Amino acid sequence: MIEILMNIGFGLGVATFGFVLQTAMGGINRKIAARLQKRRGPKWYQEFIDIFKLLSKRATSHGWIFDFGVIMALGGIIGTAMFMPITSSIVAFEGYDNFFIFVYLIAVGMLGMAMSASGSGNPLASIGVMRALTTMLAYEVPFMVVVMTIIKLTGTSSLTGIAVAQQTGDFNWFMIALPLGFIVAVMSLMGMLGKKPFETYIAPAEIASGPMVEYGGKQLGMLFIMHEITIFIEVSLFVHLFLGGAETIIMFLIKYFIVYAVLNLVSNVLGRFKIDQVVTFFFKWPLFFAVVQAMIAIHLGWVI
Amino acid sequence: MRELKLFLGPQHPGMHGNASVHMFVEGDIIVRSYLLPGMLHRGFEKGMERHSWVNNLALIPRVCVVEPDINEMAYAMGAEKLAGIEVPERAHWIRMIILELARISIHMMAYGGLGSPTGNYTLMYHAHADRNSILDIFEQISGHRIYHQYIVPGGVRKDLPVGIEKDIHAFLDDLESRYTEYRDLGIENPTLVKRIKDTIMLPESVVWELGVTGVGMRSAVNKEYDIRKVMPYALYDQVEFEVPVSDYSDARCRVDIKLKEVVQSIGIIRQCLAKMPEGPVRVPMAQGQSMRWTLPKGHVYSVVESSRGEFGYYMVSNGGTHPYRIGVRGASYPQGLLGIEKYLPGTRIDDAALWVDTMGVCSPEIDR
Amino acid sequence: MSAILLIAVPLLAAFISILVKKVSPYLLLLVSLFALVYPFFMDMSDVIIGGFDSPIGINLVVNKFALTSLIAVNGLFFLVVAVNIAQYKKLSSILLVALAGLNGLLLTGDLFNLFVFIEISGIAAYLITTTNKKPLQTFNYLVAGTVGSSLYLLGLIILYNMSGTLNMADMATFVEGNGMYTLFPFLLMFIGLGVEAKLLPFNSWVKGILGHSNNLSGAMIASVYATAIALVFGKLLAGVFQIEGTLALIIALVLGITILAGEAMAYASTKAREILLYSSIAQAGIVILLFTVGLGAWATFFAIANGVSKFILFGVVNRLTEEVGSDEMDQLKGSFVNNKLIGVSFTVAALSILGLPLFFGFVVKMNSLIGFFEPDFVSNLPGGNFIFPIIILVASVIEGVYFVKLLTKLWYKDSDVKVNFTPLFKYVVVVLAVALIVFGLFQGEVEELVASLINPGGVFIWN
Amino acid sequence: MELSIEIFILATLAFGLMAYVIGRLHKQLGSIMTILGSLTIFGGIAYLGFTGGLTGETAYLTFTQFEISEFGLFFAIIVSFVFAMVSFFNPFFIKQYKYPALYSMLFMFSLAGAIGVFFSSNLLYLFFFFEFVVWTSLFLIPMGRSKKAASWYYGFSAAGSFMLLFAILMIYNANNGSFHISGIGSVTGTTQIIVFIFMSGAAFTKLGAFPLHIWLPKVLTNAPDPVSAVFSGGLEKLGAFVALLAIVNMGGIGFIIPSIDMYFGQMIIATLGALTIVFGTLMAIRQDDAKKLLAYSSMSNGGYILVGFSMLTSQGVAGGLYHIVAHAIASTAAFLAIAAVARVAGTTKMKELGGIIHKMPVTYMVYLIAIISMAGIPPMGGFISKWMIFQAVIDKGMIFIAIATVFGSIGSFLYVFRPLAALFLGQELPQFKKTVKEAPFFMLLPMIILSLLSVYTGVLPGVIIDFINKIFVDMQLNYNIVMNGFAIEGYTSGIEGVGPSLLNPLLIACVFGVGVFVAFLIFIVLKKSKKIDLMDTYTAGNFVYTEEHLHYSVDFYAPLERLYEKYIHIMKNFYKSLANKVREFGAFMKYFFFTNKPEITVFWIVALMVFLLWGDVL
Repeated sequence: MIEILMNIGFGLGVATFGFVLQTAMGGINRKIAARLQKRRGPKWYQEFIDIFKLLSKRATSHGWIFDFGVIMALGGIIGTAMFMPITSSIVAFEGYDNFFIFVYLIAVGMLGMAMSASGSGNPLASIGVMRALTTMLAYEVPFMVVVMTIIKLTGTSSLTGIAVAQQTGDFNWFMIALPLGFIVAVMSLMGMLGKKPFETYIAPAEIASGPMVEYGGKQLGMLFIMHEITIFIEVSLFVHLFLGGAETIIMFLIKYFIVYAVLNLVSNVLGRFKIDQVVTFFFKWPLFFAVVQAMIAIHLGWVI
Repeated sequence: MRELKLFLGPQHPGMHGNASVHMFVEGDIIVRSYLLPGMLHRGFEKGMERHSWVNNLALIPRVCVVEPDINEMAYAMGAEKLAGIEVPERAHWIRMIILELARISIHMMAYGGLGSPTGNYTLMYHAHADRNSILDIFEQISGHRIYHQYIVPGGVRKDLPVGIEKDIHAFLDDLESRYTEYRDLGIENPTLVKRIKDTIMLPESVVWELGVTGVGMRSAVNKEYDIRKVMPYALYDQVEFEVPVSDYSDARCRVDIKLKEVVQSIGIIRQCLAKMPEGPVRVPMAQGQSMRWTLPKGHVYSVVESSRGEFGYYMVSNGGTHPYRIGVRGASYPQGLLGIEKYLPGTRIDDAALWVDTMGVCSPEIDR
Repeated sequence: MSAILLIAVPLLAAFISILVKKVSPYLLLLVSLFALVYPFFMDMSDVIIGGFDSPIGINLVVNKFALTSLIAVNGLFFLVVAVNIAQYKKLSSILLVALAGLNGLLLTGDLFNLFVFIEISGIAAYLITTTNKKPLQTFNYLVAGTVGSSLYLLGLIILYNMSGTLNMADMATFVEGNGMYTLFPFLLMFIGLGVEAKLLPFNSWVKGILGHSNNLSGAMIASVYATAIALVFGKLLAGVFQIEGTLALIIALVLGITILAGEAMAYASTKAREILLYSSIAQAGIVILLFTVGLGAWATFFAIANGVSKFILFGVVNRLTEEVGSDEMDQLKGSFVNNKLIGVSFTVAALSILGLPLFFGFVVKMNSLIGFFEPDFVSNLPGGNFIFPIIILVASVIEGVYFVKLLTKLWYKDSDVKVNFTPLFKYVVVVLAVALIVFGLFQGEVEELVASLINPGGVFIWN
Repeated sequence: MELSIEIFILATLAFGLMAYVIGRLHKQLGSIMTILGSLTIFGGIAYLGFTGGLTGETAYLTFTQFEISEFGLFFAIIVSFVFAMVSFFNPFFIKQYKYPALYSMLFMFSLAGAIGVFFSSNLLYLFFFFEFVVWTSLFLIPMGRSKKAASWYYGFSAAGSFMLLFAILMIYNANNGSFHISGIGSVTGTTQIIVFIFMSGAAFTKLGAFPLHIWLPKVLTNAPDPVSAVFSGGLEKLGAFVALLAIVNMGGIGFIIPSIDMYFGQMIIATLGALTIVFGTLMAIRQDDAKKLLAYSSMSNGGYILVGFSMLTSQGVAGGLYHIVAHAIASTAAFLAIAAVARVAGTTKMKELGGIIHKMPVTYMVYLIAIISMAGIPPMGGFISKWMIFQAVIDKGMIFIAIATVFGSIGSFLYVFRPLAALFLGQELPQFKKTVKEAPFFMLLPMIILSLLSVYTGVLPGVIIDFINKIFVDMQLNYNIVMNGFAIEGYTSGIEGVGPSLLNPLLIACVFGVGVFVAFLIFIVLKKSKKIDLMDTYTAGNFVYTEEHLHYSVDFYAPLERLYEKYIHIMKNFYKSLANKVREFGAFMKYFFFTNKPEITVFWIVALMVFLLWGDVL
């Protein structure tokens, strides 16, 4: 019993760590992006300030589903983050960090947010949710094919298991071992993070920030927290799956930073697709590459 | 089938300017839409009647916020014609420099504005940075950044400051050197091309139907119709420039023409700087107190080429200190008011902001 | 008591009824009741007529098959008569002749005698169809029927020339040895009977007759006559004919096309009566098919089940048509809303034809199909054991679709169609529907009954 | 206590008759009989089944034989449970029907038929009950919205059942005249392939799988609302039953494809299952009618069952079986929730609905839980089954099947969310502000039970996994799912390569609970928010008085739909043109043979003779 409570406490620690890490990373990357755009940019801790300001403000609510959805969203994401390994040894629930948990439990958070947004009664929010779900349909399929290839190769769907398989030398880092798959995964990760050109569901100029349009105050603050943790989960997944995980926290931070910063830089010089272009894009080359990669790796056994 | 109503503006990030487009949507296709002006209605035309000819100088730039100098030019030209004032040659050259700088500024802003609806904010910030450099130059010349009130009847307010040519040349060289970079970031960017190519069409028939002028017309009908060519004002007949045209007017083509006009303007400014003689820049408008300046009875229509097309002032004087009537032909009036009602339906909500943007709708012109 | 009475009494009654017009309807009822009851008391024996022994003289064969057929056909006949006689009193004599003819068909053991009875019952049928008031159609029927019986006769003459016998049993033994030479006469006889049995290329009369039928003629032709002819055909196919070679191919083609085309035509129809008539063409095809391949026992019951169902279906539809004035499906919409009892019976009959469980049709259809798949079953038609079951199943699917369409239209539309059915008719229909259910439920008993038609060798009994 | 299964069947029939008789006197009382009846049957079968008190002896229905098998019990419990839950809705809907008493009777009859199917050991009588279900359920359908659906249903069902019959007869033929169910496994050679094809065909029809799915959306849309729930949750599972018999029981059919080590037959079934998933998903996404949407989702979930079965591994088959449970519960709940809405709002078209949540919060929660399960999100039952199916597909390394399963899984987020947003959430439309109110208690009761079960199956899968293991033993399959405490560990059959992968649903649920608790704490300690109404919304400075103009429900996924709307009618058009071909053929034959011209008859007579002579002489 005590052990379980310890684990849960540990898990909450991971979630908090993820929040702090990503919020700081977000701030730093705002700075980097600003330099790219000939601006000075805000302080690196600006995101913390924003969130705490929002949390402290008095907000408005559109009814119980509006609040309930926010709680469900944040709760789902915190729950997901608690399973996330940081390094191969720092993991709250050892052996239970099944990849599918991340894919599906994260969906609870998404669903909660979608529900809350639709519950606000603003049509733009519903359109945003529609776009978010459609984008999800687009990027998940190629990504899952690549990850399934990895699971088939390593024989485990545990994240630490996959990371350890790369560290012990059974496989190269999968970004090298499965080059095509890696490219696909990068694109999918951009979709997951809502980076341009797949930022369609935010699209301020079209649907006024989509799902977020009605929020303010603590609800928005909580959604910010949720958003930061979501990004933490997704980038960490990527690190563990393709970059060989991490032996130490320092390595994890470095890899995390590199992945996030590179994506951020790439994203900043691209425009935004329309929603159907997102779908056709992902179902054209990335899916094709993913399938080719899977065929090569599984049926022919050619893994570098 | 039930319709959904969406609002584009006035607080919407996709709408620049204080107007609102109401869109009735089925799925994501706009089935009905109309412009709701009035958010900015300050009665410019009526206001001009209540101010003296000179006081109006402070009011007219506000008719188009982003591109104020054309208002000043049109007003000045009209007043000069009514009063029969001959403007010194140097003033003409300076006016052309100002107008072309303003043209670069607004085109850069429009080009950067492409970044906003398509999400490429780097493009937007870069373009705004360049516009900012132009505003710096304006500040040096006139002391103001946006509303300069620099072109006045009778010439320009004062001569160029010393050494400004160097700054202008430096800026133009810098801009020219980054021209390909701009293209790569914007209209050559594959992600943006997907958004703007072969979409938001402006067919020739619509041009004639609505009376679209300027970039919209030149992009669609393959005619070099440019006021600077066909009815040269200032000394545009003494400089050489090419008018970019096309007969396939999608969003990308129109933006492309704007970008080409930036190059064109750079050329014009260089020629102006080279050909500009020394001399006076202003003749006095009238003897005595300027507030009591009266214009002879009569009416005149003065027209200039703005970034969006033919921009004109129709001025009627009854011989008093105040104008009797001033009418403004806003260049984006046809596509802004009629086009939104008639041709925005059928496009998708994704494209609505881009439509308004690339058609060159400037809401204060409509809402004057 | 002799089986001859079944033929003689109706003929005698017919003669009397001409003389005493007033009592003729009662006489008819009485005689047909007698014909229904009498077979229960008959011995199973050959009856020799005219004092000559069987290969030479004419004989009547009374066996289980004949008894079953007699009970079924006479039962249906009695019901048809009982329900309709009030309306068609004038036809009493003709109906009596028809009864005699039908009984003769089922009983006779002589091929030429069979022709005589075909003609007798045929003439009676032509006269019955005159009540449709469509003379041209009746004339067509007459022509077709006559051509058919002439062809039968022609075939018979050839056979007689070859074998020198007209007795069925005798003929069967002859045919066994000389299969090859009998193909041509058999084809002629097959065609001749095919006209009456509604097989496809020869049945153009059916539409004219059944498509305009009334209460009497519809039930009579589609139910009583169809059953009787099918059974007689079955008797010949199972007992006399030997089908092989090209003849088998022709017959297989004819039957396959009859079944499929019948269903397709019914599917393409929008009139209730047309649907039923085309469906009965397909059903006739199936029955003949079962007889041909040697599943005679179940074919007998198939024919009976079909006869019972068709009695209900035609009876109800004709009555509805009479009342509504049209037999278009859309006009009949919602007819059962106010006639639930009739509706239920109609539904039962239809479901039975479709072969859905709980109903008699299921038992016969299922067992017929199982017959094809018995491990030691060998089909004597080309196409092996599997083609025909598939044809039957495909046909059943098409059949199901249009019947369900018909049923949903009749049941589930709001309408104020109110049709009066006579209490007697209602009663008869309900009893028959209940019978269909009862036979469907007590499958074991039915199977025993059928088993009794099959002798130990597994061959369908003919004599 | 021991009872024969025939007692249950007879009792169900008796309840049906009683419901009819009472229903003639009083509509609602008759339908209450269906509640009593189906609850009794469910209770009896479940209780006796678990305690081993069921026997297959026949004293009355002597023509057939019953055997109590674990898988039969499994299906019977699920289906009778679905019937029992749905029956609670009957009294509230009975007034809408044209023949209320008949409805109650047929409702019970189809349950009887279904139970008969699951326990028959005589294949012929399995078919008997199978057909019995077809026609009893057939007449329930036209009491709903459209009469046409019934003939589509019958056409496909009949085709399916006759395929089953043909397979059964082939088995009979191959097994020397034995109809026993064990004969399925003992056919060999070409017969085996034919039997496999036809039985799979039957399973596909009943399950509504591609390409025999056309009837499913039509029926589920147009049938009366409770009947749709019965079809989706219960009767459709007859197809799964046949699929289990055919696909799993018969094992691999055809040659082995070497590179993926699978039989050709497996491959075909898996591919068709995958197509079913994709097709169902794509179609569900574009539906405007909530019931039709759920209908296509049923189809897509049927595809998961097929894919799971076709893998022929422990996890695959167990996943398929688990999915049957999870989907039966979730789909019934979802259909019931929609039915509850339809009852008060009078429509299931999403473009006419909106903001129902404000008046029907409980129904909303039921629907929410149901769709979470259907989308395969923890902590609901659907997650467990989808996880197992995923694992099985990955273990086999089948890329294209994997794509389909992922696509269906993510796609299900899309389509289940659509009713959520358009029907329950969004602006509260003025026409519903007065009329709509929460469903009465007895309608909520089954929905709540189903929701709790959805959660239960998602958190504590042990009971069902044990049951599935028992089925494996019973069917003599070499499969096994190992439970490690509350976690599912994998399998120990030893043939399959990939090692164990742990999943602990209880832990996931707990962690999720902790997460929500933390979020709730954050929410509650912060300043209370001000309640504003829905119209107080971001409208860009415009005053709006028309709520209905601010509700996004029409063409929800328009951009996505546009990408494939050209291709959606392919199968439907195929069947329509098939029907037209039959009709044309019939019309042609009619025109050709029935023209009142005797000479045609003569012509054919001559033609046949010539044919005969030509065949023999030449």
